[in-house]
Amino acid sequence: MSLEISQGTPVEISEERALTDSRRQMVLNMGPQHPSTHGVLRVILTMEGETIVGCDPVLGYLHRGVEKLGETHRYSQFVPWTDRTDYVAAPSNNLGYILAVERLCGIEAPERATYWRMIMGELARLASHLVWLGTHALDIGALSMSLYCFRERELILDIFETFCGARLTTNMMEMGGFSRPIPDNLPGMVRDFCNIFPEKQVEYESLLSANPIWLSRTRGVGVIEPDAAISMSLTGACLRGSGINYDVRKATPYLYYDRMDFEVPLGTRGDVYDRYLVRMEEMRQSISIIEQCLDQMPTDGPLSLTESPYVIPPHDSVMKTAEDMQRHFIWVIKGFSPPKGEVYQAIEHSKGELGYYVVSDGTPIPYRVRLRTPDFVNLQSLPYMAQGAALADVVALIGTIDIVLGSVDR
Amino acid sequence: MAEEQQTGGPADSPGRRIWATGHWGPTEPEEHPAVIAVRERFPDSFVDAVNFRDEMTIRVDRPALREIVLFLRDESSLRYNFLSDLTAVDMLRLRDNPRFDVVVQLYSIPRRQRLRVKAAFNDGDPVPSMTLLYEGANWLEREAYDMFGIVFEGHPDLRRMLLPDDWDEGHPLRKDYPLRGYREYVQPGFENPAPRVRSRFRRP
Amino acid sequence: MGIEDRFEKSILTTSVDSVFNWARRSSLWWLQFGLACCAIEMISAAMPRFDISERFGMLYRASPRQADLMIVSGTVTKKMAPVVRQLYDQMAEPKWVISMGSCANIGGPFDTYAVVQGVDQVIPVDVYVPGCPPLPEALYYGVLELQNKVIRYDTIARKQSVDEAEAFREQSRAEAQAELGPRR
Amino acid sequence: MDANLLSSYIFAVVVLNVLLGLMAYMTYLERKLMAAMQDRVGPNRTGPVGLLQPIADGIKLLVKEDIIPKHADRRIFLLAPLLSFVLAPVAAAVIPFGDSITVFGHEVNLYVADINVAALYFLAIGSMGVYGIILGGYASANRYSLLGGLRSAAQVISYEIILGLSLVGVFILSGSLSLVEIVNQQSETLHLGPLQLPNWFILSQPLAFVIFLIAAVAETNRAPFDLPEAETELIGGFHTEYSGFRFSFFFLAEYISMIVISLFGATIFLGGTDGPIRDGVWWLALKAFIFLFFYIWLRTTVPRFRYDQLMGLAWKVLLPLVLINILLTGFIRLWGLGML
Repeated sequence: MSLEISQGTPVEISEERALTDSRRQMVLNMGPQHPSTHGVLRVILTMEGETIVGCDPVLGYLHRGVEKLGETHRYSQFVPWTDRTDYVAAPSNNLGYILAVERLCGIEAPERATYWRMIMGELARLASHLVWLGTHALDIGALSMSLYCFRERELILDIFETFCGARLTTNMMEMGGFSRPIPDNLPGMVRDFCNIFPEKQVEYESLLSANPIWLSRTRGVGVIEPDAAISMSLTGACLRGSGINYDVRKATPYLYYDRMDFEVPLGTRGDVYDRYLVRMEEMRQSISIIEQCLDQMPTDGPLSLTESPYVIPPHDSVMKTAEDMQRHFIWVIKGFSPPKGEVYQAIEHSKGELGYYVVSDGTPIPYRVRLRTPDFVNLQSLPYMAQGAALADVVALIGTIDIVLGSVDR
Repeated sequence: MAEEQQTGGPADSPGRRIWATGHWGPTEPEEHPAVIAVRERFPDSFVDAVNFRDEMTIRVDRPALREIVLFLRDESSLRYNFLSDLTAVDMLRLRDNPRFDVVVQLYSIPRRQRLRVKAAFNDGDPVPSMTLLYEGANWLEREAYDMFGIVFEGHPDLRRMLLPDDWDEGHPLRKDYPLRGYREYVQPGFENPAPRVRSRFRRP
Repeated sequence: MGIEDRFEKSILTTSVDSVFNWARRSSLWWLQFGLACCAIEMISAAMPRFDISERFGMLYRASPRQADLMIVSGTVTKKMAPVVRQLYDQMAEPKWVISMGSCANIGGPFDTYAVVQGVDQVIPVDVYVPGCPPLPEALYYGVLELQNKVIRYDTIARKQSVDEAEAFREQSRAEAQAELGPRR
Repeated sequence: MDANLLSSYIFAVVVLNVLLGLMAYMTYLERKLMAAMQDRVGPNRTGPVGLLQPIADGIKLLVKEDIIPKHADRRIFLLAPLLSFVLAPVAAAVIPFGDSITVFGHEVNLYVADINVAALYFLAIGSMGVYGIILGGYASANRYSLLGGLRSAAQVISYEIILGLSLVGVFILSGSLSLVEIVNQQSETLHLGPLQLPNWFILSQPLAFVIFLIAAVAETNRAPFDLPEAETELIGGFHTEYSGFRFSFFFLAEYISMIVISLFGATIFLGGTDGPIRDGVWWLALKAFIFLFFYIWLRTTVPRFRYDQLMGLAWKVLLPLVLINILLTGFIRLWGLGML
């Protein structure tokens, strides 16, 4: 450890030894501004030469008090903030919160809306994985990869933009479904994307999967044992890379994931390369899920519940009748009051299990909104993995955990 | 808050109740194996079990929390081996005493079931740390300490997590903590015209 | 220690400025520094569809010493504010700041205990780009506006202007601190 | 003054200036080529198709504030970029740009110096350049810089050996260390049945050429061997603390050494100014451009090595290979001369 800590533990270590230790070791502060900490993560590394002997992540540089905001705003008002926690997969965050509140209220969106929610969730997963792949490869030095990934990500953002007008922070879901209509060209856009993307993914893999430098940088680096992965509460690809089969979509299905036919890819070694393979395979499964959704989906039908006190009154009737306008006014001004209780809704986010724990006290404002974000918990494995690794591995490890600091710090 | 808890609200969608997914085990507390096992094993520490939207919550006494979670983790018929979440709720506005609830969300990977364990305690009471059972509780407890000021007994490294180390304005997720903090951040440009870097030239 | 400390404003400095300003405008290297959501849009703006960075000659540099432009992209929290200030101080003159997004402009939707309500409380800002987050096109517009500002850059006036703004900020902070008392 | 010496001086000035101009447009070329490979446009706003971009960059860097960190070792900090920058083009002195031409009645040799240990001179000057990097990294009083400098020292020592040994095969075959002599030998034509091949050493020493290529990339700190300045690990490596024109000196030195080592490789392995039609300096330029294109291509395509892997590659893979190559070449040479 550093000089101070060596002096602080004088029990076995003689003064001479402590001095040489502190001379041999170097404390390197990585971040909060560093090209490969994916935002404002700060990691304090203790190094012997280029080998890491101590690693202490320091969080909170993007702590914005989202949970406190949730306790002071009405249920439907909180949705925009969920976008801004994990901003690379905003629809997934919307989905988790909306599902939690719908569960609390005891309502369910119509079938067509549910299918569209799944499509948007999977597209968000793809967008998030593309950001992960690009930045992860960039950290390891594959410069062009990030540009290719962001090129395809723009297609997904186009779909979001067509649907709700925003690219990144979509705020697309509402209690009880969607309040916006689905544009006519949207299914075609999604289908086009599903046709284009697999070819592009082959391109990525041809650049990385068999590249000897990529293999040597990722094979055997950052190994997580299965027991340790469970004990550290890892979820997502970090857990599945170690061979534990836990995917919320399969284990405790939500939406219509029980109707879908898809595989949960599992790793065997638990190293960076396995997690890379798991995520690449997940992208293929996502495309398959989107195609199944498009095939199974009813082409016509309501997108939102109409006769529920928990749902915003439909837009077109608000324009026509006075009663609906009053209802709309009251709903917007007063909000709605779910029954007293507490729910924990977990969904499979692109990074792992995203849990929303919402406590209601019967007022229009949630009593407590808790975000169990996957990357906050997954980031705990960084000191575990970094022990004994090289400095260059640390950037690969941060990349493989796939963190978004807004989601880590909230 | 369990005193006034309702079991189920008005279900608007006809047909199946969507929350009835079976991910939390049997809906009746008397039939739930975890509830039965905990009640048998820890008759003194077991408070009650509540079901809301088919989610099973076991409420236990604070001192026995770690033993109960250890039992839930290691008992071969239960095997809640995965800590989904650990957090706290400040119940200041809902009841007088005790003030906080610590909420532990458990999940069983082999049995694919969730369970929630809650324990109530007052400000200043040490809560047994889960870090010895699940390494993943480490940061979650640090966060709870940071946000609520809860002291976890047996935690190896209880420091501030998200707020700065020298933060001296208390614990923000407590209910008596205002949203914008006790002290307004200094906004020099609010009353006076804001200091901007002025360009000496105007755009044509 | 640039030339701004050595000369008074004169005909020589202004005519030399016009050449220099063209060069400065054409090669605004920006600090690779992302804070929150806007950072993703900032990266998108540098990526193939928009290619803001290379087209305008804006290389991104990881080291603040070599950067001319800092795009504050996202929420500045109270924990991060000293770091932002430090990064700004580490940049070499002349330097510019674009405040990207509502959070950096005024705090955005995060009016909470942890967030600084606007990065201009910490560092001087040249161009504000509104939006939550702004589209890459909006960032374009901001960069073009900044280029218009840079082409009119006056080395000596700029130095005085920054100093004035800094002095004003320090003064008003001291006043407010005296009024509100020390931190609790 | 000796007319010959004077013409050498004048030619040296010409070479230096051409190199500097080439360097500036090398950055432009790199940015445009990378943009093309990455589906982008590249610089196109400054001047016609962005052609003035390098000039704007240069002027801007020149008028930037020059920061010297408080805790830096001031003298060494100021010296280091100069060292790098001065030494990089000096190595170009021995590169033959063609035969002699007649200007105003004077015969001018198209090389600055023809010394009989030209290749050794080149290697010596090339490895001197790393002093600038090490000293800069050390003097910055920044841990990232220090790590970058240390990495650079280890890397250059390892790959200097590989680079030198990969040339030994060529020296055995040519029997000379003078680059002019080596080029002259390569301008002969080989007759292999119906085929007429140039006698370039890439044909007789393919393994050495590949190893030279790898070592040259490592020698100039380019991707995938850009560990001293690995941007995603060490922020800027040795030049983290440098700003303004001191930073641009490092920048220039890197690009100049890229160009010079490309010229050197083209001279040694690809026949220098020798070409199918009308020998001349344009062939050398074309061959050097192929090298440079390879550099840029590599940078856009492959990930970066890790430090220990880099050293492992040098000592465990390349060194045995290059030694085998030398042994084989020696045997064949001796056998050809009838000494075995």
